[in-house]
Amino acid sequence: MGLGKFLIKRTIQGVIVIWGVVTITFFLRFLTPGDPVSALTPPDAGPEVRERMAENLGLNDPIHIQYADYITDLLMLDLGTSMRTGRSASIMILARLPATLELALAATIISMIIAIPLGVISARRRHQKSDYAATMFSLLGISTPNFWLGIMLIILVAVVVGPIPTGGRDVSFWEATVMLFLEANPRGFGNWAIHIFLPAITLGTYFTALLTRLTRSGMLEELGKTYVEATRAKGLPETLVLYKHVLRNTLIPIITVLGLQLGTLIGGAVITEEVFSWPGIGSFLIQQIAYRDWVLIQGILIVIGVGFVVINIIVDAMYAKLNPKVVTE
Amino acid sequence: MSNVTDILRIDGLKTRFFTDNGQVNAVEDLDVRIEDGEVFGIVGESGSGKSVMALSIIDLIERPGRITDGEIWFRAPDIADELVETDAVDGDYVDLRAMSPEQRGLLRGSRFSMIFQDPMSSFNPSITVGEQIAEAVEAQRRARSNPRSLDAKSQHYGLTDYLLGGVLSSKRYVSEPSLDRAIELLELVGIPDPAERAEEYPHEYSGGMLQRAMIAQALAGEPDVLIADEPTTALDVTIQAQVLDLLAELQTETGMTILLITHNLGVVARMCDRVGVMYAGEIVERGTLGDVFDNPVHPYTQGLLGSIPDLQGVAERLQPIEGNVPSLLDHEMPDRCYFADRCPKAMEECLEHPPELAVNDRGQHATRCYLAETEYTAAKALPTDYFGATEAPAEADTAPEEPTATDGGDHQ
Amino acid sequence: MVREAGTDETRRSFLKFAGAATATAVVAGCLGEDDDEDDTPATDDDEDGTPAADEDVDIDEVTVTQGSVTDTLDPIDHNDTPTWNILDQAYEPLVYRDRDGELISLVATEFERTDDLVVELELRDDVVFHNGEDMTAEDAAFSINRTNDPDQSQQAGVIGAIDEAEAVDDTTVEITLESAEPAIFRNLSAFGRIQQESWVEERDDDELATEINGTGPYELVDFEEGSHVDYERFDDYWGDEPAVVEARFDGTGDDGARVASLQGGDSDIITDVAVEQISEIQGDDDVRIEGEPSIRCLFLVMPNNDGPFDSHEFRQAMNYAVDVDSIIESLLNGFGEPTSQPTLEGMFGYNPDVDPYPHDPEEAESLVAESGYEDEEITIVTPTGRYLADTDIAAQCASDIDSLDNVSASHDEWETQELFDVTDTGTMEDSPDIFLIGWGNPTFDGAYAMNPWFMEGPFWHFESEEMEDLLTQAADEPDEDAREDLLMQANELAHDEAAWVFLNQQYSIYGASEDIAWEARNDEDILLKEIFAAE
Amino acid sequence: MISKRLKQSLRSELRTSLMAKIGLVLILLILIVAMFAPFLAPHHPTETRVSDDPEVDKTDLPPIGMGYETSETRLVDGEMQTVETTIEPDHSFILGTNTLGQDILSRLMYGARVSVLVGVLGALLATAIGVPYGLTAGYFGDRIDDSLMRGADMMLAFPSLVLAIALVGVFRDTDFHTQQIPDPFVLAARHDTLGSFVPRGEHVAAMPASITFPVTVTLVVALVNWVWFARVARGEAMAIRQEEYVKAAKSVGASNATIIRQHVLPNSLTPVIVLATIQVAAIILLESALSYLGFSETTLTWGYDIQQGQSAAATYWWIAFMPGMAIVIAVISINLLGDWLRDALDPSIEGEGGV
Repeated sequence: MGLGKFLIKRTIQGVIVIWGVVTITFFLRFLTPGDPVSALTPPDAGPEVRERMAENLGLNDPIHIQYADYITDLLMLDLGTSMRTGRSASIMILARLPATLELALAATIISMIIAIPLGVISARRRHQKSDYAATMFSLLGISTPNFWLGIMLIILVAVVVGPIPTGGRDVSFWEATVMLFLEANPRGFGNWAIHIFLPAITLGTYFTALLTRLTRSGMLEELGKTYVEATRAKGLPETLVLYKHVLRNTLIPIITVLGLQLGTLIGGAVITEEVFSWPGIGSFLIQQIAYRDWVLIQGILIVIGVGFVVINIIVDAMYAKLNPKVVTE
Repeated sequence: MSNVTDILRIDGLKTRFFTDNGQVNAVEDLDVRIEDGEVFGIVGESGSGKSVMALSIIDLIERPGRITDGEIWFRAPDIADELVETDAVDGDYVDLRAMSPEQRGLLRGSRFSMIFQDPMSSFNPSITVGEQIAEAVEAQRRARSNPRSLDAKSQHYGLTDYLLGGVLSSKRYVSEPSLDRAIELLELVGIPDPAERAEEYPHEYSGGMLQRAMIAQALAGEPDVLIADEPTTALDVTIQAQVLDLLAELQTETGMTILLITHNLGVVARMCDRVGVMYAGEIVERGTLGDVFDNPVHPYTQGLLGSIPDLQGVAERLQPIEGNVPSLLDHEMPDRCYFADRCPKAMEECLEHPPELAVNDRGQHATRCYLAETEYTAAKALPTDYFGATEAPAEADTAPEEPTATDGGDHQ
Repeated sequence: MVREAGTDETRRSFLKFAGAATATAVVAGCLGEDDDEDDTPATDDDEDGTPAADEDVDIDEVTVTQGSVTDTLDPIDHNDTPTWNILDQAYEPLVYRDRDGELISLVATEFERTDDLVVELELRDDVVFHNGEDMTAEDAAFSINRTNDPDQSQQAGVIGAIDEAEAVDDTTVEITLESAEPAIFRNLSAFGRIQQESWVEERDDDELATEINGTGPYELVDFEEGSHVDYERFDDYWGDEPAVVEARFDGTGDDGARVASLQGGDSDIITDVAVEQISEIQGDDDVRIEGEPSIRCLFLVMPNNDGPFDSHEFRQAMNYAVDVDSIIESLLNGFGEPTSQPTLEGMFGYNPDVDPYPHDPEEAESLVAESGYEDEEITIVTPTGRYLADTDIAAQCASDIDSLDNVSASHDEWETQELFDVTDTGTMEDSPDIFLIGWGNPTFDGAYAMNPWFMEGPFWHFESEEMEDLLTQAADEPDEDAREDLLMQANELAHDEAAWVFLNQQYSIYGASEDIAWEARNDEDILLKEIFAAE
Repeated sequence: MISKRLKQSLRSELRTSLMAKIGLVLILLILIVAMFAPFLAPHHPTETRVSDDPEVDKTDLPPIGMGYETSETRLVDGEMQTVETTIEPDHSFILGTNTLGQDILSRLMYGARVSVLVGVLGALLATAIGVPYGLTAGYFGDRIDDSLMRGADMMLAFPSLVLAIALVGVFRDTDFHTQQIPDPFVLAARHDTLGSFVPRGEHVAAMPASITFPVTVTLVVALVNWVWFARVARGEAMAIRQEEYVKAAKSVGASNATIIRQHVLPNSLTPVIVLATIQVAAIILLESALSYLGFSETTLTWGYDIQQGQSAAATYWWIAFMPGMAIVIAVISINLLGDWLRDALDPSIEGEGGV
């Protein structure tokens, strides 16, 4: 089976899961006690207004028609109309997406920069002080609620560094880039970095700890394999032995675990955004839950669910690329 | 000490593993000399320290293991010139143990290389075979392109270079000439269509082919000493002979020294000039093939050989020897002949650890057994339950492994 | 040095507030009077208070950080203070209030009642929209009608009993009313923001929610949803050119983060400073507290449709049980005043003869016993993060009531929106049995404090014929004095009937940079045009 | 079900691992505290101490040993006054008090009850849903497996916190959102007129008569996490159905249900137990996140207390710090316990990744 064929198979599976995600969210609306008409109309609206609204929303149609309409709309990337603001849900959600992506990416990058070397060192110096320290760190990291960590970091930074902004995003990465290249103004980037730093650390901690753990145990397992000795025996520099051979092979299974754990990252983003007033899709979700705007809630769930599935397909593709057995067997 | 044709002299080598359960004396006070250009066989049960000895020579002992004592003198006049005036030099010989880890690292591949038992697990599964062999070539090419400096660290290739190599092809470790050389080597070891096979991954190879590739990889640095650790154990019987023939052929061509580690006496008989028999971390008997095989002195050697009907056979099982594989835990190694508890000829003398004793005047044949000097008499024999009575409790407590009466061709 | 920032200032503003009814305005800052050149807040000789303003200096950029940032820029699509604070800069009402709550002209130069059910407003002729086109009376009429349309507006219920607005000529708007609606101009000082008819009609909901075309002194530069709204000065503004050139409104939900953002120099004004953070700000030389008694009071609503709150004695007992002074002293660090009636001191209809209920648990217990509702379990529902220390206050009220021997009480925290959703349905049954709410009264008129709660309508939570009579009479009473007397009677009745548990008057507490001269208003508005550089 | 060998390896693992010992001791401690909170808590957990009399007012007291100097701004007669004060801890409030003057230690002890209850019940419920599901899929394999596990994959597409928030959003308007669970100790103490049966009777009698149990949250955490159990159970069932004894049972005509009950289920329990342990930690974290966000509607949980302390965190750090530490300690000790069980029950992964 070639890589292409593998990906096609995986994509078909992905589409099925996405269909499931969409269907689950569609029926979620029927579980909610409040009806959308009451949410959309003023309290003193008469029955004819309500009837008109229900008609407009297609709520009088039989459920399979509603479902078909819903799917058709989704295929045209239309997530519906916000119950509270009457605006296009797609546009509102899309506006929040970059902030979340920025945060998640920053957290992932920070995690990888810290966790992989830490895991490598920890495995190399097994049962030494640095190993115990790294192990303690990762145990703490996976056991700390990140919203609390965020609050504590805010206090800590205020005490150590003095008052620095700890909320909001101020500028987007895109704006900062534009400022840098068009106006030769690095201030935007400085601002961006200051604002994203604490949220990214907060969000990244669990991931860092998990990745350190996985890297450590994966490295230990991998280091015990004969090919490592063989690679050393042929005189390859230790750096290459560790990184080109051992770490690479360690990361192959880790990648799939991380793909699944991305959910944790997105879930973590929701609460991190809430702590740091980060204007992303997560704080938006919490806000919409408060407003009970089910169209937006459904839209956000679909975007997150689909994003998760797509990312996992990409992860699988990476896995297939790194692990020759998948494709050839 | 005067034999100038020795390429390797090992004196009093001790390699220990410091585990949670205690100290394991994997190699215990081992002395051996290996002559330039010979094929030296090491035989013994698994767990006798054969592989650890090999890894000690090539300096691949990993934590929690450590070489705690001993000297490994390696004949290398060019290195000796460079290290002159230090303790590490004795004439044309250098003491590997006295060299820095970096310096020792440089000897891997170029002076020593190694063939492992299971080719499938000795290749990295996610990198093509060609690339892995080319790495070996490249390592030696880079080492040589530097004027033979022992200070060369990591061959000037660090993590940054590796990371850049992901982007810039000029920064890649393996160069085109090395890849070409890898294909030549594959051809040399008799792999058909070497250029195509070089692009394949280990799991696409058969076992025999992969072992050939392993040999090709080991030859990449044109080593002085090739350590072959059970090179045929994992292979089909029919393939074993081919691989052994290939090794013998290559040895004749290049004149390299081969240290052949095996539990298979047939292989030893077929390949080796001289033999050492290992038991519990030490060589209990050594000599020429004829000395040891025709005139074994040590009861352990005798036991091993007892089951061989035909020395020309390739796949022979060792005769089961009664008793447990010895514990190598330090606190369970009493100061006596380690074999005494399993020895059918155990005597009172055996309660004292025997030194190496010459069997005859030619000086080649020696054994760590009092029987070299004394005749066995039933009068001095220890009672049969002597060890069972005194050491049973200790044995019951440890020995988590299955008690095995045999060693042996456990991979067949 | 112990900083006594704003002590005199605060006292003065407080007194000023208290004296508003008798119109002893100390402040010069009357906004937007036709001939008024002086938009400054009070010149202040107290070096620790609001810094003196230097009006000739431009301020490059001002950032205002509130608890949240809006998700719509359509003025009719919300009714929420942080959103108003953002839109105030760009969308103007026809009339406005000065710092004492007196009505002043803005876009409308004159406004009067021409008939019982008709009012007329005369508009300026030099007002330009941000897109460069002239404003007409048609636009103003359209905007009022749009706000009054329940199909699209969330403010249809609060703008008042308007039938229709009509442009009489280019500069005159005539509004026909459905009832007398004495507070109509007050309502127009908050609602009916002027938009351009043609501009609105060309746009769909998404565009209306993300674009601005108003007549205000600031035009929209950028709206990053969930993050911030950026403004710059509108060059063709009809009024005086304000000092602030560019401004940003952003939102940070966490109280501590807002303070950090002020201290870190990210923000120049922050809203809703938590009581615990006040000393932090006061201790920092670069920033200061701007505190102002607000037009909002907190109370516990007890719908009297059902037991135990249908009992007059039980309701009174609740008032005796809650120790408002302790709440103010301990939870609010003194930032609050006890209240005795729905209307705040200084507002029209306030009855000075009514005193707050004293804290008297024994009296409370005996009243509970008298009511016949002994050993009731009640749960006080509170919104979260909506008002200063709201959950703490609710928890303490519950604790006070729980300490009575014959009632047990706890509190329950609901999402603010969740609570609002069930309390504005017009049916008491939908509401929790007892809940905390804060009611702001930008009209400064006792009718607005009581009518929504005591007469049938979305917020109706207290049924009393006597009360309804009083309020109906007041609504139809053209004579000011007579009307004031009726409202005072209504206030006294509300107190005696213990319609609510009367808690505290809320303070608006802001943090501000010492670089700007800006003084908090009591109506919770923040106007960029009132910000100047500190001298 | 617990074989002698299992006990032995649990014991030996416990003997050699300091971390396992620490974990076990902490877990026992937390369980004891949660169970006997009315006896152990020094104060009533929700009793407030708010007063305009500074003598009576006990709000914002620091933990013992943490007295400090600060300035406090108050409004007195309309004037802001900033005074330097020294804040002294009070010895009857070991971990200090919050903004309402409630004793933090007592609140933590009562908070442990909710965390333990939700954690354990949630994990049990998730096991009850996930294990049969996974066993069915794994045992029957093929089509059934495919369709069942594809369904499970769909659940996995939602991050647990996101799904939990959405589900709480759905279910919170129902009547069973929270449930009052009477506290038997307190009730006993209150009816114990002689004061002889319940130790510290008066103290216990004054404690809350019931605790609020977040039903919705418990259901939701189980609904969010059952998939992991399904995956593990499926893997085990797939392996076990290949075993000889299963084939033998089949050949003598045992029904599928019997085989699953008698062979597959008991033999797949080990990894399920390890997973369940670790899931308790995950659920405690999830519960704390939900109550931090205000979705749990109980006001006596660690997550809620963090949220309450957040706005004052810069000044009164301990209010938010203490409950967070409680969560960290609880979760760490459960993770240590999980590591211990895994190392002991599944020697194939001994020493890898564990502490």
